[in-house]
Amino acid sequence: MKTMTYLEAGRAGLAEMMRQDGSVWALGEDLGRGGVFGQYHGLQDEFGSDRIADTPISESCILGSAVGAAMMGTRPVVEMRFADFALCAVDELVNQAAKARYMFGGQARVPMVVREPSGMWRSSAAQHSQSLESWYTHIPGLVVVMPATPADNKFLLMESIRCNDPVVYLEHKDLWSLEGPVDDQTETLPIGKARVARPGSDLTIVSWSAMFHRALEAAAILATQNVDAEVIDLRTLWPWDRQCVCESVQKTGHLLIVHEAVQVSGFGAEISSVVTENCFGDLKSAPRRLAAPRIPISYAPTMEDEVRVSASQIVEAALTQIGT
Amino acid sequence: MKTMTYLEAGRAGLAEMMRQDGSVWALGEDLGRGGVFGQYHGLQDEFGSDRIADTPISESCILGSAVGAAMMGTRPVVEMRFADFALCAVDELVNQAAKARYMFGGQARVPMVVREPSGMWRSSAAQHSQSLESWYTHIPGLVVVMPATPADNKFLLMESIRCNDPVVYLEHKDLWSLEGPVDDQTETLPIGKARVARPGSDLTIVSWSAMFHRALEAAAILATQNVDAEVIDLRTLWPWDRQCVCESVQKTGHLLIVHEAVQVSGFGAEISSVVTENCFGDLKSAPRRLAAPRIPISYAPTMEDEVRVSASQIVEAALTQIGT
Amino acid sequence: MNKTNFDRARYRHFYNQMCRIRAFERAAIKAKDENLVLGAIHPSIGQEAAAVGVCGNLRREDILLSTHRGHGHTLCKGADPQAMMLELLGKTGGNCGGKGGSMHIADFGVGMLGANGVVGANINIAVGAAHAIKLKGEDKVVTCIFGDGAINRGPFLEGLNWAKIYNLPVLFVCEDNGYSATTNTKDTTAGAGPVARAQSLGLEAESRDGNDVVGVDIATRDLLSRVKKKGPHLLHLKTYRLGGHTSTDPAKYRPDGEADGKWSEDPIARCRDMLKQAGLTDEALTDIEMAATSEMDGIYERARDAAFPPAANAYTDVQDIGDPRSQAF
Amino acid sequence: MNKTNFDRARYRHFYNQMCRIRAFERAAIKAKDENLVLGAIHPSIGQEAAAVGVCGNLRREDILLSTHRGHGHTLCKGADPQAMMLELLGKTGGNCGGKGGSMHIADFGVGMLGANGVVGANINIAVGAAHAIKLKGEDKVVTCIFGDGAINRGPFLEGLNWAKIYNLPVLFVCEDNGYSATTNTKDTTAGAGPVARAQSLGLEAESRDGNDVVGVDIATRDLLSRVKKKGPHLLHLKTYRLGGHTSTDPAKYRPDGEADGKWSEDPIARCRDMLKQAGLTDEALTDIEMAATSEMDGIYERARDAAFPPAANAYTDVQDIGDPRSQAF
Ligand SMILES: Cc1ncc(C[n+]2csc(CCOP(=O)(O)OP(=O)(O)O)c2C)c(N)n1
Ligand SMILES: Cc1ncc(C[n+]2csc(CCOP(=O)(O)OP(=O)(O)O)c2C)c(N)n1
Ligand SMILES: [Mg+2]
Ligand SMILES: [Mg+2]
Repeated sequence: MKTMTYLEAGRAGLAEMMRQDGSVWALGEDLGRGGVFGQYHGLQDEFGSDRIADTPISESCILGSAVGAAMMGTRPVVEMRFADFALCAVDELVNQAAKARYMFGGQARVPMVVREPSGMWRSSAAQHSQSLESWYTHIPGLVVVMPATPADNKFLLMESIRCNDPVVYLEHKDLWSLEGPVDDQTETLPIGKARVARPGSDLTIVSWSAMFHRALEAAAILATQNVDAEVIDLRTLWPWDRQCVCESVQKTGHLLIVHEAVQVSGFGAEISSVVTENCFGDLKSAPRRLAAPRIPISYAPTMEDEVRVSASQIVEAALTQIGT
Repeated sequence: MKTMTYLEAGRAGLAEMMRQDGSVWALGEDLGRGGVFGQYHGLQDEFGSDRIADTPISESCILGSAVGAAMMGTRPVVEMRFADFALCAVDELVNQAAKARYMFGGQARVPMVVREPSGMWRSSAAQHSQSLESWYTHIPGLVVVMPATPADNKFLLMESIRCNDPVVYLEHKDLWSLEGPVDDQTETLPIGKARVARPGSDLTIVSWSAMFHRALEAAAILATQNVDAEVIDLRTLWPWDRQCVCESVQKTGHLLIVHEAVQVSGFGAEISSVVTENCFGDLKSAPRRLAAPRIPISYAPTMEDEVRVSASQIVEAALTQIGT
Repeated sequence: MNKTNFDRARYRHFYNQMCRIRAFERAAIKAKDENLVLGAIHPSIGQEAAAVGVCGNLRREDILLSTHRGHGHTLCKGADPQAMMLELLGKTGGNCGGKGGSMHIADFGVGMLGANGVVGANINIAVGAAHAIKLKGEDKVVTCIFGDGAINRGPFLEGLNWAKIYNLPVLFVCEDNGYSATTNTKDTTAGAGPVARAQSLGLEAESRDGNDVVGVDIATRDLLSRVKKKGPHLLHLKTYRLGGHTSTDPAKYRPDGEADGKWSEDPIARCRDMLKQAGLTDEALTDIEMAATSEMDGIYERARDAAFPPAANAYTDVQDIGDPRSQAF
Repeated sequence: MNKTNFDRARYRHFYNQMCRIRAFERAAIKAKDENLVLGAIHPSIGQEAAAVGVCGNLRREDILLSTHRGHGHTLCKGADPQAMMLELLGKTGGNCGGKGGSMHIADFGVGMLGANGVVGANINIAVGAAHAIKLKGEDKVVTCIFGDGAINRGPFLEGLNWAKIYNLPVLFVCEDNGYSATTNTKDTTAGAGPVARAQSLGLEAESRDGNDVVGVDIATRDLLSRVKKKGPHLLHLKTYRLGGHTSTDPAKYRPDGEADGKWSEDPIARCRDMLKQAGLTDEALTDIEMAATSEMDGIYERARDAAFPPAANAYTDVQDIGDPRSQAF
């Protein structure tokens, strides 16, 4: 067991997969100098510039070429730098990567991982802060993974690289420096399993990525007020662990979903709908969502904070919901 | 009152706006020859090639240049040919058009309409059939309109062109030849108002675009089985008329949402969640969604039909839901 | 034509391939007219010399990517026309199991990685395929065919620049039929065209008469050997689309008589003339043509009788993790 | 330099503008170091001659689009540095009301339609602005500045092709500082560069020493008049980014001594030398520099004291229809 940051853990996971499997390589802008956040620091020294490839500022070709390279039996790990820039390569991801296997009747496989650092990061404004995970859950063919802890960022990244499907892998920029234990000998971590991070009986809080930590904080505060919240880290949005969520709601009767993305058509809506569809009789209250208003993200902190869900908002929403 | 097809009505709406307002112009591939479906037929004769502009196959520039042209006080109507090809211009729509006004603190206005013929059309396969409306509802700054009838296609298009925001305007390819009455002297049709197309008391069916017509058919069948369904055509997805939907659910207690897009993270999830949040006490059953499975769209009709919601599936779902 | 160097057997074979492509597409058009092809098809009638002259130089292990107008390329790369016709009809046994249709025709078994429904999208994918070949140190080349309209999309710049930076084994082929759907491509294309654009990105590039199968053949052979030694090149083939954009497009936007005039440059007729000059008889050539027609007619007949895939197949080959067979909603 | 033609007053003004840009950015870097600028800033120290030589030729009604490295361009187009500094600090009174910050600096009132956080995205927007100008028959030109890294993105091809087809009044300026973030741009750029690429798209294009403010000025003036008569042109300005990609980037990836050596080509020092040769005194030039510094220091002081915008402003200027003030969730 080691202590690592979320960033180091992601780097370690990639390095380990590159050592295990010669067909794994990474491509993106500035990777030779460590990538924009240092996630690739030192890897070009170990693996050379063919396998840690510096690319032009050509997002469309970075992603599109990865599709071709994956079809030909390599396992590209694509670095998009900011999730926002992945919007320059949506045809490549959605019309090509996600559909190739199907469209060609199973002839193609597109084993690739698209890393998209996502979410708010102090004062980065509207073009460097977005959380668009729900988009990807809507697209058949894509797997969607959003690690919240260092250990998950290592093992889910490794599992995503092993996966034969295109995986949209969304790391949160505000988590890079988060430290946590990472087990060296861990069994593999399956994609699609949620984690009950804090068991509880009064209310279920489902979250993922950076917001999961706010949910945990909120649960600790709620505990001081005699509210015993169960906190679930969803980890993977497609496929998502509905069994885990539904079992929890069957126990608690109350569901609060917390995410950073815009609430309207965010993934919280899907969870809320599925839980209502499957656990209607168990629900003591309507599932609630706590997420961003439908506004772009501002630069100034006062306005930016309007789209940040805080632990105290979660506490308040939880108390309201259970009617305390 | 005239009878017109959905296609003709759209063309008439555009032509009328172009006559009223010299700053309105349209741009896209092949527009001079009428556009790929004939939606622009004859317009270059009337308005000239400056205002009905033929463009290269440059989706990124078609949409991106419209952003600049809109900022400079014209009102571009952008033709994307197929909603699927709009994926070549997502940065332009989402990072630029939708955010410019906000990011620049209100200095910019981006009055543009992005026409994206959407949805399934017999055997067009995975890259020419998608319905991605829920994506756009998730993006602050965008208005999302999906007309289901000829009259709506005329008047909602006119209203969208008048609108000072970027509007994603999704016409359904399977509706082009649908005929219907179009009133010449109609008052304007506000964006954001749903239509109760068939009042009923037993169950609320909410739908839009092509699926709305399946819902109406289903309601007619249900009527023969003594089930009185209320059918709502949502017309606009952002902003959407929650008051209309909630009032209906308060009356009927049952909500069935029908859409063509993939169910997972489709707009049905948002409606279901909002209705549950707001009308929990009125619900006699969990809101249900009837939509596409999370699979790409096939070419062969047997498989393609798996993603088509039929009137009889709606009937069956409705009967199950109200427990008949 | 230098008669002593003229490889009669090779061009007899190329003639045969051109006839087979045309016969395949005529059968496909018939199938469309008879409502047995349900989606759109984009015939390449008039452009067969480009397909055959280029793809006739590819080995099975070489890689090919094509466009929405890809029947000829696919056939010539070695795909089974029966499987292709079944795919066009959306039937069981089609190359893509009925999931793709004409616009997504592909045969990975012969290195044909697909037609594409998005103009220009194959350029980036081709570049990536070549990138993988280079990483793996394989002895293969990638050929990426696209239309004249595709050179106005971003991937043309991004992909060619990429191929040159990494020095990848790709031959880019711009099959220039003068039209982008209903638009005359020159009206939407600035500058001197694909060769100049490729050269500005550091690629060597040349233009050829795309209706001269011998010229296309020789240029391709030469360029492929240069690709192996020196990385990416571009070949610009000037040709003409004798029919409409799709099989149902009457192409009224063309100047009166334009297409009629262009029939005189029909690459099949030109090749036939050449072969006659080289000593083949009219009978022999007509036999080739008729054999092609009857092959493809038979293929169409058999495809008619085939069954549609079962609806349940709609759920296969989506993805392993999150497979819709366990969780489709 | 031809002394008889040397317009001393003009270049004194240009010198002043360069000093003001540098002083503004030095103040901004200080603000960043003091944690008062919360987001990233991309200084243009070393590139001021490009900003001043180009933007000094634009009239107020002309249109300018810039990049993430846009302080100099914006200031020189006539934006109020106080409003700019307030924007960098995210304060009330900023050009964008604190919503944009450095990367989205804009002043529509002086025709500056914005920096952009997406590399290359301003090219298409600029082309559209010029398209609108042409449709409206206005006498304006659009200048679109982008970096050397942007020429590897699709919009470069799509936008320049578009501008040429429609013959739009745009001057494209590639401000080539040799780097794309931490990457040496030549390692990711094939071919001869922006001029060759523009020429292949039918544009006339030329390269200039971007650190020579006089040369930039003359070339820009000439090109702008050609743009008005003949449509789009491209100007390639070779310069050097004396600092890191952002103000906090130590730029260790550069060869040792590279930046030090480049200080000898500092455009401000070069202009100063020229003005001295033209008869201005050291004192006069130092006065200009010091005035610029004290102007910008004062501006920074005032910006520190300003208030953040109220949180409620987060909900304004999103959209009219579906306004979040009535329906934010
Ligand atoms: C990105 C994109 N835009 C538009 C289309 C619609 N479209 C299909 S084929 C075509 C014309 C393509 O012209 P060209 O590249 O010259 O190929 P050709 O059809 O002549 O073979 C167009 C515009 C598309 N498929 N993809
Ligand atoms: C589409 C896109 N990809 C990547 C980035 C990240 N990024 C910001 S600036 C930059 C370097 C740009 O280099 P260049 O165009 O030469 O401009 P310079 O920074 O040198 O002024 C990069 C890669 C971005 N903003 N947008
Ligand atoms: Mg063509
Ligand atoms: Mg640069």
